[in-house]
Amino acid sequence: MLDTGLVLYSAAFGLILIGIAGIVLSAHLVRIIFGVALLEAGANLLLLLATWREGASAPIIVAGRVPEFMADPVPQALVLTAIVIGVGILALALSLALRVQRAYGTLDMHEVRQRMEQEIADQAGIDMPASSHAPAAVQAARQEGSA
Amino acid sequence: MEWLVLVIVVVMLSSAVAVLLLKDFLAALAAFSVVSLGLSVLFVILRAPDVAMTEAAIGAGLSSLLFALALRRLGLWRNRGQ
Amino acid sequence: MRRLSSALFLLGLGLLIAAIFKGMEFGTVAPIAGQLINSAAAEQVGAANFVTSVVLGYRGFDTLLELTILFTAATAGGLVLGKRAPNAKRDPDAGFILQAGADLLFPLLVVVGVYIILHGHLTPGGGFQGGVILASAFFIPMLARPGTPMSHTAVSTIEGLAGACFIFIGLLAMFDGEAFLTPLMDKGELGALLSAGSLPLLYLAVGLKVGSELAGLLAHLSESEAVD
Amino acid sequence: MNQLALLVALPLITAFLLPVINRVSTFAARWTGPLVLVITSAIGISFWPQLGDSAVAIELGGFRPPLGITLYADKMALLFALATSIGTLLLWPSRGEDKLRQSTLALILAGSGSGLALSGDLFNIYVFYELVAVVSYGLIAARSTAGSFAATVRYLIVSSFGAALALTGIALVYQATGTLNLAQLSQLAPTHLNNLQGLAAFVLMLIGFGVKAELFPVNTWVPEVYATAPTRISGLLAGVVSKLALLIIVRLLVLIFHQPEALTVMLVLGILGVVTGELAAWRARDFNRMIAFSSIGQLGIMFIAFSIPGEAGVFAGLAVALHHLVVKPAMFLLAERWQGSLANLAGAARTSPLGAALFILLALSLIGVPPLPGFWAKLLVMINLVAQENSLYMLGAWVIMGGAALEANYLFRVASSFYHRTDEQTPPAAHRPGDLATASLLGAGLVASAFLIMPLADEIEGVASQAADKNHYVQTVNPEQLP
Repeated sequence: MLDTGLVLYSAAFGLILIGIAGIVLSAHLVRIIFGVALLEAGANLLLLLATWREGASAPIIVAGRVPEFMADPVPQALVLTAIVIGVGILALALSLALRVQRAYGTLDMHEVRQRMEQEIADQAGIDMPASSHAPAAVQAARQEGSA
Repeated sequence: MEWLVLVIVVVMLSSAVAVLLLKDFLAALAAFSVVSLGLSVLFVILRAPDVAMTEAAIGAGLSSLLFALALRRLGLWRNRGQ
Repeated sequence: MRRLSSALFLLGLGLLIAAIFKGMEFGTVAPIAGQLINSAAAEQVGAANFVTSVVLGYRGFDTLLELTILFTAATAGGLVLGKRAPNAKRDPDAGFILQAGADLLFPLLVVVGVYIILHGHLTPGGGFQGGVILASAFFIPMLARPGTPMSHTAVSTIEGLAGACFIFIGLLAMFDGEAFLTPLMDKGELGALLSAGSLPLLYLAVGLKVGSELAGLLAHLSESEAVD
Repeated sequence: MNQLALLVALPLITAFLLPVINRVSTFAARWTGPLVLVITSAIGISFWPQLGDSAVAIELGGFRPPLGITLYADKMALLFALATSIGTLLLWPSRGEDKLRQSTLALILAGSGSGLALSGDLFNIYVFYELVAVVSYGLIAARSTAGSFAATVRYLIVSSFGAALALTGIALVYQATGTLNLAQLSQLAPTHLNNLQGLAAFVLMLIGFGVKAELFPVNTWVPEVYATAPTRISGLLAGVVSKLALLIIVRLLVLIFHQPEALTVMLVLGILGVVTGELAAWRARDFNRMIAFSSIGQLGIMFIAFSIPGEAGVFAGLAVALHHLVVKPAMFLLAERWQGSLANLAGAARTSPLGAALFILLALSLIGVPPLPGFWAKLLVMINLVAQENSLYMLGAWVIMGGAALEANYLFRVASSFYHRTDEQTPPAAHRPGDLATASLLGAGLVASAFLIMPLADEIEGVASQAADKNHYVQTVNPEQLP
């Protein structure tokens, strides 16, 4: 009466949607990185569910006994690679977040973007018009010419 | 067996939502490792022991360690995520 | 305004996924490669764990690229975090419990890690999982005593050599006319420790590389100067 | 013919060993990289005549497809693999303080770029794409200014978001067909992928792989990254790596996804890309961002060209892609010294006359002035667009014409400022001989191809017809079927 496949697929798509919501809606960089990690976890689960069937047994021969109906080993190898890719990129993202926080003193992506645009403009020597909706804090920061 | 899967999935999805909503980053990190653990148990149920070990060792273990180190260095422990 | 547009985007995406969801039927399509491998892996590659025969034998190229991604992430992380200022403030030494625990845990973790790497082709687990355990084994003493830094030269040498061994084993096959990354040496009988030809060697190289790389990454992250 | 795998294996093993070689002698570490790239380019060029009559499929690990992974080398794939190796060789990152790590990353970029062009397995393409992405994060952040870290983080988020979408698309394809080998997928596609799930998988992979091909919705990272990254790396990313991502999308279209809606989605996104790219370039006020936005516009034209069904589309798109492959790195090499605002470029002709002349030559070719190859490429696209007799394709033609007009406006605004007589301002610095030499080499290549345009066109037509021939692909690989 309760279809496990339906529950598992909704879990995979649910994780993907929550991950995308995390990336799109949150402003703090660490929370966006959480969102990216959740999105990748959801995609991995979906990849493993692709050819899953009830009642299959693990594709490992134990003590010479070959199970008669084995699960598909290919997506297991793919998800193994995808998980390790995810942790590699996570480590790089956190190192970059560390350097951004040390350079700009904040991890709020709107402010980081504002400061970055300002720095690119100063470096290129064009005077960027103080955009009207820039929050007061950024205006003050620009006056004392910090960072 | 189906009820076990349903419980794990509900716990996993709710802690995934909690990761994004919790103000304090340490709590969010705890919720994230719950998601990884739930995922690892699901992989065992899906007859993928290799992937379950990888997800447990790397997803729950190493990623949480990386996040904890980064949060420690970002100074987001003391002021409970302003 | 931005939140509204993102919320709308999410709603649209949710509807699209729901539409796909309805159209999907689960578990009816036969995995072509999967069934062929399940029937042929025992004698073609000779590893008891078919996932290992896929990770190192049939799709060994993916695993090589996987190692390169970790190597690139470690190199880029080193590039981003840069050299440590010599006078940077270090964390104080950890309490007695962690120090005693670290000394006790270190040998156990190394043994478990090496066991999992060496039995990769027989039981679940392998180079990646064993490598992560080795990385944490080498990282815990650094948590206990931040004063004693890990020597990065040793880590990067092991990393480079292990990666080069993996590719060298792959290139060996090309010297006698086979394709790149063909499993070598005799397969031995299924389930024995010394079976599946060059696969255990490949997983040993993977384990050492992943272990040293992740230990280096963790060391880089924890060594950047302590905030507050 | 197994030696083609060396195009990927040699740069990777050298990259792994570079830190060890560096401990032995820094001189060796500096010159091993370029030497290895010369070897791989030589291997690639030696294979070119062999591919004349039929493509080559290499079964890695000696396993029959779809069990193992196959590398598929036809002329188009080898052309882009060679472009990556030679491009990385020409644009070798020589500045910056951490040279060892930059050379390691550049070697990995060369190896993974040629692998991405040659790969014939869907998940293998995803892993190569992720590897190229991680390498580009490292190379962009090599400038280690605050702006470059912020730009790299934002690029990392957009690219990881895209890669996860591409992985979801691959999961949907694997769920529908049960295989990952491109040849087997093209056999199963008409029956299994001809529904909403197939179209959704294509759109997810288009957006996922489109991040690096600067596709419209996911190219917000382009201006920031090309303004803050080292200019040689920007040239490499804009010139070579974006074409590799485009090559994958073309492979997917030619081999697997034949629904007309797939082409329409790509056409619409291409048109939006051209409109936003050219308008933003027209409004840009500094050199780097101007050429960054113009590269979005050019890639939009390529998306429009490749969305034309059949072999004509592949031919037109390939012509524009190869032209852009030569022009954009040269433009970025000129940007090495002209990074700042367009205002203080006035009077640049006095300090570096060759640089100014090169800029004008490249601008003329970009706009599409007759003798130069840019004109022939755009003409080809326009003819094929008009031949479709479809209102959307006509709109594409009008948008390309409008884009060309905008390009003429902002490129000549800059070119004319070179010869203004301004005394009070300090004229921009002259170019370094190294950059000028490479840029003029590319310029000379452009002029040479203008003269021998006819044989070149036939060669590209041959490449395009071989690439667009689906049955040839399936026969060369001939995957095993279930018993």
